[in-house]
Amino acid sequence: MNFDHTILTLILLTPLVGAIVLALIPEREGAKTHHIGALVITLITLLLTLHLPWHYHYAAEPGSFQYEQNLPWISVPAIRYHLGVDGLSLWLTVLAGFLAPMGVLASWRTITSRTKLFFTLFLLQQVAMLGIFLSLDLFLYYGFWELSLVPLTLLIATFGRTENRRRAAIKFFLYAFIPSAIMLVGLLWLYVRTGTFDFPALQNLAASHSISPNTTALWLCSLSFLVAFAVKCPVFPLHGWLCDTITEAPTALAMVAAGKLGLYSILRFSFGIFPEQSRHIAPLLIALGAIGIVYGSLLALVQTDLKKLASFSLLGHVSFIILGIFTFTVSGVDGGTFQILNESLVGAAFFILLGLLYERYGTYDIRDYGGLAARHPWMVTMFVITALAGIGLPMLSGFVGEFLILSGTMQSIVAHHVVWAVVGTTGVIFSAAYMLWMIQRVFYGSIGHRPDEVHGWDLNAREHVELWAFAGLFLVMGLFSPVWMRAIDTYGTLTADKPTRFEPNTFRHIETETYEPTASRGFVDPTLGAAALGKQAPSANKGARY
Amino acid sequence: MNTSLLWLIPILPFAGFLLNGTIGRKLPRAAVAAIALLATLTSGAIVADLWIYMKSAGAPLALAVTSRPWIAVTGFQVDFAFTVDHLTVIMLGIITGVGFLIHVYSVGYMAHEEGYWRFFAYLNLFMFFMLVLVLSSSFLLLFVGWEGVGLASYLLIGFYFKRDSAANAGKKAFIVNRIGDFGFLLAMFLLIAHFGSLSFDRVFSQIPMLDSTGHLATSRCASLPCVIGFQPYSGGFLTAICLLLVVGAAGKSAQIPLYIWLPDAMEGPTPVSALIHAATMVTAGIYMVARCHVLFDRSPAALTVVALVGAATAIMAATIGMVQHDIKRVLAYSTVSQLGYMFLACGVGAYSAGIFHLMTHAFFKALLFLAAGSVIHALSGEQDMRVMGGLRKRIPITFWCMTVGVFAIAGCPLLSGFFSKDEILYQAFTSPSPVGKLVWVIGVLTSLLTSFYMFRLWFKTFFGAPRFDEHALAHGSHGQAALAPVHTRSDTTHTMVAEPEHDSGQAAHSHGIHESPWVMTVPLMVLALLAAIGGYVGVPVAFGGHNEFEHFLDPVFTAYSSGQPTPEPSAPAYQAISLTAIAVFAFALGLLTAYVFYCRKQGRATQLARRFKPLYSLLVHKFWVDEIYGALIVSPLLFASRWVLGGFVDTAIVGGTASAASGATKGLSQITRRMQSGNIRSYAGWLALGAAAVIIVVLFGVHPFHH
Amino acid sequence: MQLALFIIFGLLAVAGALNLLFQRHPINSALSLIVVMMSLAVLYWSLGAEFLAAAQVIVYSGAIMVLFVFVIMLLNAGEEERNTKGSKVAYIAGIPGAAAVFCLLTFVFLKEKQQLGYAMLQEMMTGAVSNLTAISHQLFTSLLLPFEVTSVLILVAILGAVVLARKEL
Amino acid sequence: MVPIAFYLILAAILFCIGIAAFLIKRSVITIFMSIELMLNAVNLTFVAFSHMWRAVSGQIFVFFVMVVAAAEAAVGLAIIIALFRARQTLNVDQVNLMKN
Amino acid sequence: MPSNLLALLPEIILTIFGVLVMLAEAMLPPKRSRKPLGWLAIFGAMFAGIAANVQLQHIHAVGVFTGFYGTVQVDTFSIFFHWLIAGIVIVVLLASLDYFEGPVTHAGEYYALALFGATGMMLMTCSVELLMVFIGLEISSISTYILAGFRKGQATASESSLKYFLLGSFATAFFLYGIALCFGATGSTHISTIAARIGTTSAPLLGILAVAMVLIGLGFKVSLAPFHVWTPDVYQGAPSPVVALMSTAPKAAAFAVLLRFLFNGTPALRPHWILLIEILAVLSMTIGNLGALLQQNVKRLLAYSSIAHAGYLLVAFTSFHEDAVSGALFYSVAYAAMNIGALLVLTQISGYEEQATTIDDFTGLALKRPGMSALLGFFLLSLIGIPFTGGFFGKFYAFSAAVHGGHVWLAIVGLANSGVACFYYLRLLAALYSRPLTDSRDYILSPRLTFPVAAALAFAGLATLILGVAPGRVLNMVQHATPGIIAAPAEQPAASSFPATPPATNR
Repeated sequence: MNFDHTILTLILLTPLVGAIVLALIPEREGAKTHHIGALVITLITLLLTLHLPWHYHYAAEPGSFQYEQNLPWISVPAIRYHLGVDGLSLWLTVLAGFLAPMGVLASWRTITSRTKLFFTLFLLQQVAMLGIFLSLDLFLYYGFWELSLVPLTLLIATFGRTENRRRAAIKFFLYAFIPSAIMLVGLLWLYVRTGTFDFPALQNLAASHSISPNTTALWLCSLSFLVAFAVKCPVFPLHGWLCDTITEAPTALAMVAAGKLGLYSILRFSFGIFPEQSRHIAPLLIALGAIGIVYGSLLALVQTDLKKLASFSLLGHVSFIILGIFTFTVSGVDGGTFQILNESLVGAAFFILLGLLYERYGTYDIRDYGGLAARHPWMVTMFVITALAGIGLPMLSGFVGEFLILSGTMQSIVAHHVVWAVVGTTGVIFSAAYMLWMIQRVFYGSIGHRPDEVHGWDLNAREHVELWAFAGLFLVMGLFSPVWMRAIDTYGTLTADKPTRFEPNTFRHIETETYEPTASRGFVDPTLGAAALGKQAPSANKGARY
Repeated sequence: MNTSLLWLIPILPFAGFLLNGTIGRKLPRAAVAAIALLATLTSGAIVADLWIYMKSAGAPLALAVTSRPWIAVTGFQVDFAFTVDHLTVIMLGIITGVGFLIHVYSVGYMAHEEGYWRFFAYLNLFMFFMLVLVLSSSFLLLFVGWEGVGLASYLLIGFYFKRDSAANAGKKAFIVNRIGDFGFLLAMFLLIAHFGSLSFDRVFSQIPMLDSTGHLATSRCASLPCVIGFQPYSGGFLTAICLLLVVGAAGKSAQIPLYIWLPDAMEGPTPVSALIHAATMVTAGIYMVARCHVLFDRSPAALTVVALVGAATAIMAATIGMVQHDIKRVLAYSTVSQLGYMFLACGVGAYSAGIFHLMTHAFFKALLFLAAGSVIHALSGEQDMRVMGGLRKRIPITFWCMTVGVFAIAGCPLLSGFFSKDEILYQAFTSPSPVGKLVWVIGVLTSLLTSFYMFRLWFKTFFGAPRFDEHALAHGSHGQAALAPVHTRSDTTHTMVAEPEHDSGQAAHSHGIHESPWVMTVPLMVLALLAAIGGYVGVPVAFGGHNEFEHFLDPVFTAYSSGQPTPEPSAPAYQAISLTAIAVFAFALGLLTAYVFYCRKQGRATQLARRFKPLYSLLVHKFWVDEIYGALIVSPLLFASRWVLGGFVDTAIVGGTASAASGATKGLSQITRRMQSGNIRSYAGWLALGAAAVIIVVLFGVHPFHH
Repeated sequence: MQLALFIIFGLLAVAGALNLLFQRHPINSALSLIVVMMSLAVLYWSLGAEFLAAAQVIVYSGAIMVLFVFVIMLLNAGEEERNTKGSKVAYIAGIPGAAAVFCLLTFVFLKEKQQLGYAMLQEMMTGAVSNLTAISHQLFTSLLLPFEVTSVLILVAILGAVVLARKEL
Repeated sequence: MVPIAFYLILAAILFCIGIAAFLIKRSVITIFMSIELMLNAVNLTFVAFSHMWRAVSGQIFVFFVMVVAAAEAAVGLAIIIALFRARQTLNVDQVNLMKN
Repeated sequence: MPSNLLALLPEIILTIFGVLVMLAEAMLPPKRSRKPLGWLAIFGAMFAGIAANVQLQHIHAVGVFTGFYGTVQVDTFSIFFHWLIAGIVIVVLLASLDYFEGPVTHAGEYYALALFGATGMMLMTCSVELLMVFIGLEISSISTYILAGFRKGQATASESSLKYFLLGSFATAFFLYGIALCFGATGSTHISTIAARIGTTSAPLLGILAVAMVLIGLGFKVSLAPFHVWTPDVYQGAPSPVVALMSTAPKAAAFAVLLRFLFNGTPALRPHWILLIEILAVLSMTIGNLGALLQQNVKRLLAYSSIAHAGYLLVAFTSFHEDAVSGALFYSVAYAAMNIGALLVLTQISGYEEQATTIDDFTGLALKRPGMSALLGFFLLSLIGIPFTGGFFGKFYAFSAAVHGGHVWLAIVGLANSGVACFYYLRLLAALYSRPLTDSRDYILSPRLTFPVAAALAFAGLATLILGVAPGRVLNMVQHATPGIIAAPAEQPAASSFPATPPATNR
């Protein structure tokens, strides 16, 4: 049976129907009905998402969308139910599909009351996330974008850990909603100018500079988009919500709270609709990214609360990606996109591990811990693997992304890129410092007072399954990155600038006028990598596209 | 030679790691050891086969094997690819050979440790990464090994994770290494930016084609060096790349200013110190510099820096080594010092001399560490030389092996260290490097100091009256017997000052001082043999040898040269002889002084120390480098993070703007609510005012866009 | 004649209005309001709206104001208390607002004075009967609906008065 | 010959006095009276314009305003009575249970 | 059917049913349940809706038609509002059936007044003669004045009623003044005549002044800042179903009048009123949201929110395209659905005695009444403007109209405001869903969910959902309703200026 034309709708519908069904099943005290139901639904969704890379035509024209579904929804304004997948969203969709069952598993023991509410909202969150990745109609996208706030807010308010939960929920919502509301103005303006919400159409208009002759308005419009996305990421000075949200959110939600949605949106919409504006603002974002890396890592270094540490670490990772994608080099964009996958996985695994600690000892305060390694050899193993993936140890997934990002920064033609590449690279040091220090304080040395009082257990079978899945992915993604890169690169090459050459001794790049596919030029050689990614090596006249 | 066998070389240890790491806990110790040993031995065998093949006539200069791509984006690609040339073969030999011996040694040494499986798993993991490091055919894969050995080192240093000091040392090693990696990474980014690739071959082959402005000559004149007026490019961005690589090498090879982690790394079990922190991993930096000689040759400035850093490290570590009391620490500083030597050699362009010293050093330093481990083992964990002495008779095998090692490192003629060190000094003296003479002087001085502190160690440990309390030790042994597996057990908070002794709980050893079992002594003896004769592969021409070692490496170091073969420095033979005489003199002087201070007139050293108290204190405290780093970098960084970033930026600016905005909104909200006083008359007041305002707006406020 | 009527009764109306403003007892205010209404009736007449003048006297002064006075009596409303906590806003914002409204209205009227023309008594005196005819004609043709719908309004008012004034248990 | 504007201004004066009375008076009944005053002012305006346009529809309007005023008076006074029953006061300053 | 009768068919039906209810009330013995009267009223409203449908058929047949000498005009616009008002009345009455069972004895009058009020509102929407508008406005206003004070047991009821009445009459005086000036400027009170003459009158300032005064009066009715002051107090004191009614239906009717007056009557003066509209919109949004921000009382909170929503709706007025009108119409439907829904759910969970008044009283309610809480959450989200709810599309259309009209900054201010607004909605929402900080309050005697209430809630909820997911039908409807409203501003003959005064025969 050929699913190709309905698969995306199926992917969206499965969790939605699941949420409705779960909402209708009565809740019984102590029963795991909803857990199991949610697990089944999320697993089905995962399987459906796996269909995408399986049948994806990697050799298709770059920039084209596959599995498209394009139905009219509202005639005036012209809003369509337009879904599609390209190299950028392909793996992100799978990622969203993968994280959901993991989230359910992570909530298995922690969520004992009000399970119906929890899982219903959790699945709605899943719908929103998938919808964001799949929508090709700006309006539809915006719908999912805003919708994604609601379940998270409610869940934080309901399941938040401390008395602060209500405030944290509202803070999260406000931080995300206000910029999004401004973005809606940008969206409306775009619609009024162009008469369409269709992303491919808008992209084409943008490419031919025919959205609007009013450059100032275009600028402001692009800013309205960017700011909304940047807050969601979050980009360095806009991260005020992150700590509280992460601290309060249950594990399953902390896993999805930050990062991918905003980053994807920047890649898709900021870059797609405002290519020039994005390039103009790139120096700022590169600087913020580099600063964010250092900032997040340094603050993670001095935290005593594990969740806060995790949230600043998240900030650092997200900043890495911001740095990468705004270089507009193939390496940077590819690496950044790859890093979104990695960052989400690492973050998720990290939150799961922290959740396990909390389950056992009831505290996130590092000072209460110590010397757990002997008691939980498997847990410490997983912690170390996750930490290593996070700090970019080669052969694990984190390295590929970080390396490409930083090398892309060095190749970028943006001003001061060398400085920011250096600053960003220091993140390598600091991230190692905070991760290892954290592990040392929690697991090494003498037994801390909290483990002294409570006797926790090592991983059980469910946790093993869950964590080994992550560990396996870290390794596989670290070793076989081209599997992922095949798809991502089709997006990256379209988005990135022309190859550049480094002007010796001046540390400046000069955009090359023409492109010569010879190895002797000291710049990007497109024959490299192309074959490895299963692509036709671009012919000389086509090469100018990037 | 089936080249696909190359894959097996690193993969076998990796398989060992996976096996031991996952199911090792359930396996009996013998099985664990067998897996680890077998993995190492098999790859060792393949290496041996490879060596024979490479030595044979008609073998290609380099074997290359490529698998699937690892990282690939359009315009940039790194494959899983190995290249074996002569340099690699030597490194492979050292790693698998010494590595295997140390594995064997560890079987005895770690016999009763709780984390036995863990230890061997880590050791195999280390082997894997180290082999990848030397086998790789690109910077990036080299970096994989580079980081990987750092990881293994981290895990092994922190093997006794119950001890804060061990955990700290592991963390410190990793982080300091990361600082080095920071440089390495930046160097790679620059390489990509300039050469579009990280493959050694692609990068190095482009370098000779850089014209004087740093642009690549066009492909049409690929053999441009012949073109008249072609000025080869040097310096410039190549210097930047080289210096960044040096930062990386300094981190891994414990050079100034990043050497601080190595002495602390002695917190790990002794075999780890021998393997990782003496013989193999720490030499990765030297290997890398040698590997990148094409780059360095184009950057005299970078080479000078390398030479100076090496020289400074050599002498500084040597001075510190003179006054240490912990036997392993002396060896650690000695390692740093010797690494400085190798660096120095590379800095003056004598790469093969550096590699030669690397090899001999691997032999004798591994030997020294293992022997020291044997001593410590004998003394049930005692590491302080002040309470040793007179062990010569009690542990004869260890003593004799140690003696070979000490003489070798001190540069006793006819032992391996003599040849390699002599070669370095000779090359330094004759090199065209502007700092050649200077580093030669420093080298000789260092050689003197090396001789002194090694013999100091020798005398203090093995000669004179025993200063230890045998009963106390025996008791201690018993006392520790109860606590022997302590460091891996969870139900106690006991921490130990010294390295917790391993098998001291055994009845067989409860009598106190004892020689080690054969699994430990056999590797010692093998290494002693190697330390003694290892130098003969590189006997210089001046002494009637053929300097086979250098010729073996020649294809590596002359590859990618710009076509004009550098003329062999044809120094007269007498110069070589006299330089050697000076070196020998330095050795003898060191030996004599040590003899005087520590054997003949004991207490003299203490007097001296008292007389030059500030100097002594400076040395004992290792120039206060750790403290200076702590005060200048770590504390300010933490302080700034906590208070400036965390307190000010995050709370006041990031959170503050938000709370200010919300505060302002709430203030406005209060005002709005105040308007709502509940009184009809005031409401009417607002209405009236509003009415007036509306009328004014409508009458006079014509919209600017609509008129 | 016209001007005299305007001045006399205009002043009277303003005086009555001001008296309403300054009297403390509601009954006095009510009486002042009646004065205003009477004066306005005269002005209506002077503008040619005889029917309205009559209606003003009958409906307003006669019916509505009686209702007011009745309620004042019913509730036994005394003098206003001056000491209750008043509203500052009413004085700070309201009075200037009212003054501004007045100034603006006056400004407009004066500005448009020429366009608005003049009122002439004589003309109206002659067409009195036709005026009433016109009113009734319009009321029962083009403005029939409002006339009818007013019944609903009155129904609502009655219903409301009943609902509100009924004593609830 | 009086300018229509004068009538209008007179109406405006009365209207604004009505507003002022609403603002200043404390008795609910008086306040209600001030509304009647305002309506009367509007009526004068209507009549003046009606005169100006020679159109009787303005006068009819006034007629309807009177009716509406009567209806309002009925309801309003009923409300006042209800208030008085509930609160025993006619002072608006004391009718401020609900605020902010 | 005679066209006069047809033109007023819904109003006539409502009046008849109102009278029937009124008479029946008097005949029923005091202790008897008044529910049948309520049902009677509901059927009346239904018939009115059907009558509007009949009108629509007639329009399809013969086009727009007028009745009673052109005082009322039946077009798709008025039919749309007839439906809306009828729908609102039906839903509110459904919810009131049980509410007024207990404390109030003469509930029949409530139903009658609701029907009469609806009559007035419908008249407002279909009248093209300002006199008719005025009378319709008065009918609806007087009904709501009375309804606001219907819960006489409470001390706040009469205060609410009085405030509404006094201030409402005050504003009516302004509205009337506006009509007078309009009459003065054009010599007519008929919208089409006004439209034809006002742009070319020789006394333009009068017309401008008239617009200002009319805006003041109507601004009060739709509670635009700064004429909003009555809103919180009145809503707080009035019974919840009445609040549901008067926060939606009269407002919709007043907006309809405003649309007719501004877009159909005085488009020529658009340069003069457009700035005012912008200012009023911004002020309403801002003041409404600021007032609600720290509000603890839930009904007051919704009152302030209704001020803000009036501001959002007004944003659509800044454009002079058809989408402005359709945006405004859509918004009024969406707002009606979600606001009535929210208020009805609040009534349900706070009890008919309305004991739970502050946000804290609702803390953790989701535990006890998950369904109701979810529903309230849905309405709140719609009020915030989360996609896939009616509120989102409402805002979307309103703001897209503004952007279309070139008022991007207004859209920005508006959406920033909606960002601020979500704070207070969320406070309520988060309170519902967060675990109670202290012991839960048990004194809230939530009434049982009866069928009529359930039906009303389902109706509101479905409407909100459908408006958010498949707004196509309604959108189609409002787009059909617009063409009659927008008059081309430059239609009048520019050459001959219409004189302010007709030529005096003997001046």
